[in-house]
Amino acid sequence: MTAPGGELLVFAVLTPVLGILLSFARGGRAAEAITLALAPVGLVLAGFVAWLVAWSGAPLVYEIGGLAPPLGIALRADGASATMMVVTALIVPAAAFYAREKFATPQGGESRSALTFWIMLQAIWAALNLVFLGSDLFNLYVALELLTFAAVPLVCIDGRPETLAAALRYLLFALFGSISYLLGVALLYGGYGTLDIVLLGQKIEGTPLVWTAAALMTAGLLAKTALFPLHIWLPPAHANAPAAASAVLSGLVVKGSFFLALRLWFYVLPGLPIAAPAALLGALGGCAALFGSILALRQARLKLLVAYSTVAQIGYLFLMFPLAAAPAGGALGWSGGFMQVLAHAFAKAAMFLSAGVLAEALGHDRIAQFGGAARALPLTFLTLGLGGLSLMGLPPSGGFEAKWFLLRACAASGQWIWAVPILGGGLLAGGYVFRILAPALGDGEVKVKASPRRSQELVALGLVVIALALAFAPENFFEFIRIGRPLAGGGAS
Amino acid sequence: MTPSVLAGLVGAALVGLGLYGLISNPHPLRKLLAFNLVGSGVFLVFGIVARRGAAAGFAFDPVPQAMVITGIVVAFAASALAVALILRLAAASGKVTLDPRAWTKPGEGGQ
Amino acid sequence: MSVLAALDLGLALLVVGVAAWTVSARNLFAAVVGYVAYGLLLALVWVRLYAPDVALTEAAVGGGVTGVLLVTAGKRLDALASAEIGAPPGRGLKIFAGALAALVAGALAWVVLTLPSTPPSLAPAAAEAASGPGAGLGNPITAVLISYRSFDTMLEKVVLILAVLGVWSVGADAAWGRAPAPLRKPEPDGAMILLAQVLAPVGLLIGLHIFWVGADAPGGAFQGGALLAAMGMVAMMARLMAPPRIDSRKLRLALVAGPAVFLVVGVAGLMLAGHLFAYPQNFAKPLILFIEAFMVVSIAVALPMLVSGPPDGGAK
Amino acid sequence: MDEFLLAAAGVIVLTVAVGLARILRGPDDVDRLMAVQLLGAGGIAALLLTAYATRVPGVDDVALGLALLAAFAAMAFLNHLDASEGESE
Amino acid sequence: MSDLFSLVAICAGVFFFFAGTVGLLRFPDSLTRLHALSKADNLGLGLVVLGLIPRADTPLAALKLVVVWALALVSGASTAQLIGRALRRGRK
Repeated sequence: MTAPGGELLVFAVLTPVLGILLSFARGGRAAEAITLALAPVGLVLAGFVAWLVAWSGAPLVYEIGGLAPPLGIALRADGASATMMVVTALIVPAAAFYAREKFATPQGGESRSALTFWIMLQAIWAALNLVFLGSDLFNLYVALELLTFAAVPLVCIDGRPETLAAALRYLLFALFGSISYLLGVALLYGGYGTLDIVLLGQKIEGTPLVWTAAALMTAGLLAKTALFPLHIWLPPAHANAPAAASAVLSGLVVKGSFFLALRLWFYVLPGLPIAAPAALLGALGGCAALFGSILALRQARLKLLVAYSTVAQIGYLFLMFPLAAAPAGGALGWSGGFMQVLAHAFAKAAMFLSAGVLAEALGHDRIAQFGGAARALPLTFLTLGLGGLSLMGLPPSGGFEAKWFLLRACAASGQWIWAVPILGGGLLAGGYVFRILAPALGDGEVKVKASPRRSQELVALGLVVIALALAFAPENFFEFIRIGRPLAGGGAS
Repeated sequence: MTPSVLAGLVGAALVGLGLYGLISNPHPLRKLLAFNLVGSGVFLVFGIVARRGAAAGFAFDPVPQAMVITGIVVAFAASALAVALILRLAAASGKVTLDPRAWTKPGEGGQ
Repeated sequence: MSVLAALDLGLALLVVGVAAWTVSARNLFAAVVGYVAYGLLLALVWVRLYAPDVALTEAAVGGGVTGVLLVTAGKRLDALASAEIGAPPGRGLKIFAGALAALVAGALAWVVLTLPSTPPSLAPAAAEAASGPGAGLGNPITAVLISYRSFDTMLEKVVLILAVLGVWSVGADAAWGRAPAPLRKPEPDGAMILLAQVLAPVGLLIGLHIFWVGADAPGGAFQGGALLAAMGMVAMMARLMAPPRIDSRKLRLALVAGPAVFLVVGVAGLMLAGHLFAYPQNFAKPLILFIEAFMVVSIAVALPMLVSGPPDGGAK
Repeated sequence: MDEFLLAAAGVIVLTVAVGLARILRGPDDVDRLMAVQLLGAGGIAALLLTAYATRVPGVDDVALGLALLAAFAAMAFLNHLDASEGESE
Repeated sequence: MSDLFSLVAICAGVFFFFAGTVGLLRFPDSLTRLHALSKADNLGLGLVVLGLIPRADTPLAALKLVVVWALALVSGASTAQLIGRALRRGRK
C-alpha cells in the first residue's frame, strides 16, 4: 500500500523532532539556529508532499515499519492534510523570524525563555504535522498530547502570575480533552479491534458504542478547540502569550484539534446519519460566532480583543459540520469551511504579530489610548485593517471567499438558519475592527516608546497579504482539498 | 459477571467520580487528583478490552495493554507539569485559584 | 458465587470506595494518602486482568511516583501557608457536575455491558507477526511498543522531554541552569539513610532484571525504567543523591538518549530493512534491546527530574 | 488448595480494607500513613496468593516491584513531617 | 505434607493481618497502633511467603518470594522506626 515518496510523511514529522532533540542536547544558541535552519527543510517537505498528492490525485500513504494497519501505524496525506502542512510551514517560520529579537539567546549562555520558545515552537510544528498526517486514532492521541505539552509552556513564558493561571487553566482543559478523546478511542477499539481511520470508516455502524465514543471524542476535541461554551480558557491564554506564540496558538494550534474533529465526523463516521449531531455542532458554532464577537466588542485591550475574535471565528469553522454533511451543497460547505480555516490562520497570525509590534512600540495595548497611532505606525495598522477585512468577510479576501461558499452551501441545502451567524458575525466583526481603527485614524498624539522593527511589520504584512490572496484561489485548489475525502455513504471523491 | 465486565463497571464509576471532582473541586491540586482518577478509569476500559481480546494463545490482546503503558507515562508527565504550574503560581501570587475573576483587573493593559 | 468472584467484587468495591474518598475528603493530605492506597489497589486489579506489565507500570508510575509528586507538592504548597483557594463550589455547580458525571458513567457502563459478544482482537495478528516484525520477542507487549507501534513510543519519549522542559520553564529566570530544590532539606535520620542504602542497590538490580527479562516475560523498558526512577528518588529523599544542575550536559544527553537512539535506528531501518522503523530480520532482537537500554536511561532520569521541579534559587 | 489460597487472599484484602477506616478517621496524617502501610503489606500478600492460585505469569515480578515501592510514599510523607516543623523550607 | 505446611503457615499469616488490623483500629494512640502494624506486615507477609515457598515452581521463583519478604521487612522496620521518632517529636 505504501506509495513511492511516502517516506516524506515520516520525515515531515521527524525533522522537527530531530530539531527538538538536538536543541535540547546542545542548549544555548543552538536552539534558535537549529529552528531557523530546519524551517526551510520543513517548507520543502510540505511543498513536496503537496505536489505528490496533487500529481497523483490520490492520498499518499506510508505504513511505518512496513507493517500494515490494523497492527501497524500508517501516515496518510490527503489534500486537506497537505494543505494544512503547507500553511503550518509558512506560519511557524514567520513567527520564528518575527521572534528572533525577543527570544535571542544571551552571549555565551542559555536563557530560560529563549530555550523554551525555540524548542516548543519546533514541537508545535512536529505535533501539527502528525495531527494532519496521522491515520491511527491512538497515534493522533500522542500528537494531541505533544501539542498540549508544547503549547502550555508558551502561554506562561513570561512568568507573570496571571499568565501562570491562564496556562494552568489551559492545561486542565486540554488534559480533560485528551482523556475524554482517549476514552472514545478505547471504546472504538473495543468495538472494532482497529484504530486505523480508513479501516474504521469501512466497518463503522450506528451502534450505541459508536455514538458514545463519538460524543466523548468530540467533547474532548471541542474543549481543546475552545468552542463555545468551552472557550473560557482561550482568551487569557492567547492574550497573555508573547505575540509570536499567540500567532501560532491562535492561527494553528486550535485548528489541530478542529482538524481531528473533521477527521472523526467526515472520515471515521461518513456512512452514518450525522445530521442531528452536525446541527448541534453548527448551533454551538453559531452561538460562538455571535457571542465571541459581542465579547470582543467589549474588550479594552487589543490582544484580548483579537483573542475573543478567535473564539468567534472558531464558531464559523463549526458551521462546516451541518453544511458539509448535507447531501446538497456539501462540497460547497467543505470548501467554504476549509477556506475559513486558511483565511483565519493567516489573518489572525498577522493580527497577533501586529498587536505585538504595537504593544512593543507604545508600551501598552489599551485601545482607548490609540489616538493617532496610525500615523506613527502606518504599516502595522494597515496590516490590522487588512486582517480585519478578512475577519469581516469583505472582498477581496479569503474570509469573503469562505463566507461566500458557506452562504452558497446554505442556499443549496436550504439551511438558511446558518446564514444568520455568518452575516451577523460579520457585522459584529465590522464593529470590533472599527473600534481598533477609529481611534488610531483619528486625532491625537501617541508617545512612541520604541520605533517598530520594520522586519517584524513586514512579516505580519506578508501573512495578511496571503490571507487576501486566498480570494484568488483557482477552482482546482478546491478540488485539491477534496482529494481523499470520503463522501457520505461511502466511496471517495 | 466476569472479572472483565466488573472491571469495566469499576472503570465507568471511576470516570464518573473523577469527572465530578474535576468540575466541582476548586483546588487545582484536587482537580489534578480527580484527573488522575478519570485517567485510571479510562485505562481500565482499555484493560477490559485487552482482556476480552484474549486469543491465539495470548491471555490478552497486547495492543491495548501497550497503549495503557504509554498512557500512564503521559498522564504522569501531565501531572508533573500541572504541579509545577500550581506551585509556581502559589509562590508568585499567594493564590492557587483558577477563578477568572481573581485575575482580571479592569482597565489593566500593556505587556 | 465462587471465592474468586467474591474476591473480585470486594476488590472492585474497595477501589471505588477509596476513589470516592479521595474525591470527597476535606483535607488535601488525606486525599493524597487515599490516592496512594488507590494506586496500590489498582495494581491488584490489573493483575486480575492478566496485565502484569500494566500492574508494574501502574504501581511504579501511577501509584508510586505520582504519589510522591503529589505529596511533595502538598508539602511545598503548605509551606506557602497563605495560599488562597478559590471559593467553594455552589450548589448549582455541584448538581451539574453530579448529573454530568452520572450521565457519562451510566453511558459508559451501558456500553461496557453491551460490548460485542465476539470481541475483536489484534492478538492473532500480533502472534502471527511475532516471528517477523515482532523479532521473536516472547513478550507481545514489548513487540507492540518497540516494533508494531514504535512511532507512538518514540514520540511519547519526546513528550517526556517536552514535559521536563515545561517544568523547568516555570522557574525563575535567574535560577536557570541551577539544580532543582532537593527532595529533602533537613538532615535525614539514620534509619532513612539505612533504608535508602538497602533499597536503592537492590532496586537497581530488580529494575535491571525487569528490563532484561522484558523481551520475553512481563517487564521491559518502561517498567524497569520506572523502578529505577523510583530508586533514584529514594536515594534523593535520603539525600544520598542531589538533583543535578539542569544545564549539565550529561543530564541533557541522558534525557535525549532514548528518543534519539530510537530515531536513528528507525531511520537506519530504511537502509537496513527497506522501511522506516523496520528492523532487519537477523539482528532485530539485539537492536530492540539496544534501543530499550537507552530508553531505560531516559525514563529513569526523566521521572525524578519531573518530580524535582524547576531549578531553584535566584529570585525571591 | 487453590480455593483456599483465594479465600486467604480474600480475607486479607477484607481485613486491611477494614483497616482503611483509619484513613477516614485519622486523626493524624501518621495514622493514615499506617493504614496505607498495612494495605501495602496486605496487598502484596493477596497478590502472591492470587497469583499462585490463578497462575498468572510474571506476577512475582509485580510483587517485587510493590515490595520495593512499599516504603516509597511513606518516605515522602515522613519528609513532609520533618519539614513541616522548624526547619526552614 | 507440603500442602499441610502451606495451610498452617498461611492461616497464621492471615491471623496476623487480622490482629494487626484490629490493633490499628482499636488501640488508643498512635504509638501502640504502630506496634500492632509492624507485627502485621512483618509476620503476616512473612508467614504467607513461607507458606507459598513449597509451591514455587523454580528456585528463582522461591528466591523472589524471599526477596519480597526481605524487602518488606526492611521497609517495615525502617518506616516504623521513622514514624515512631516522628511521633516522639510530636510531629504528626
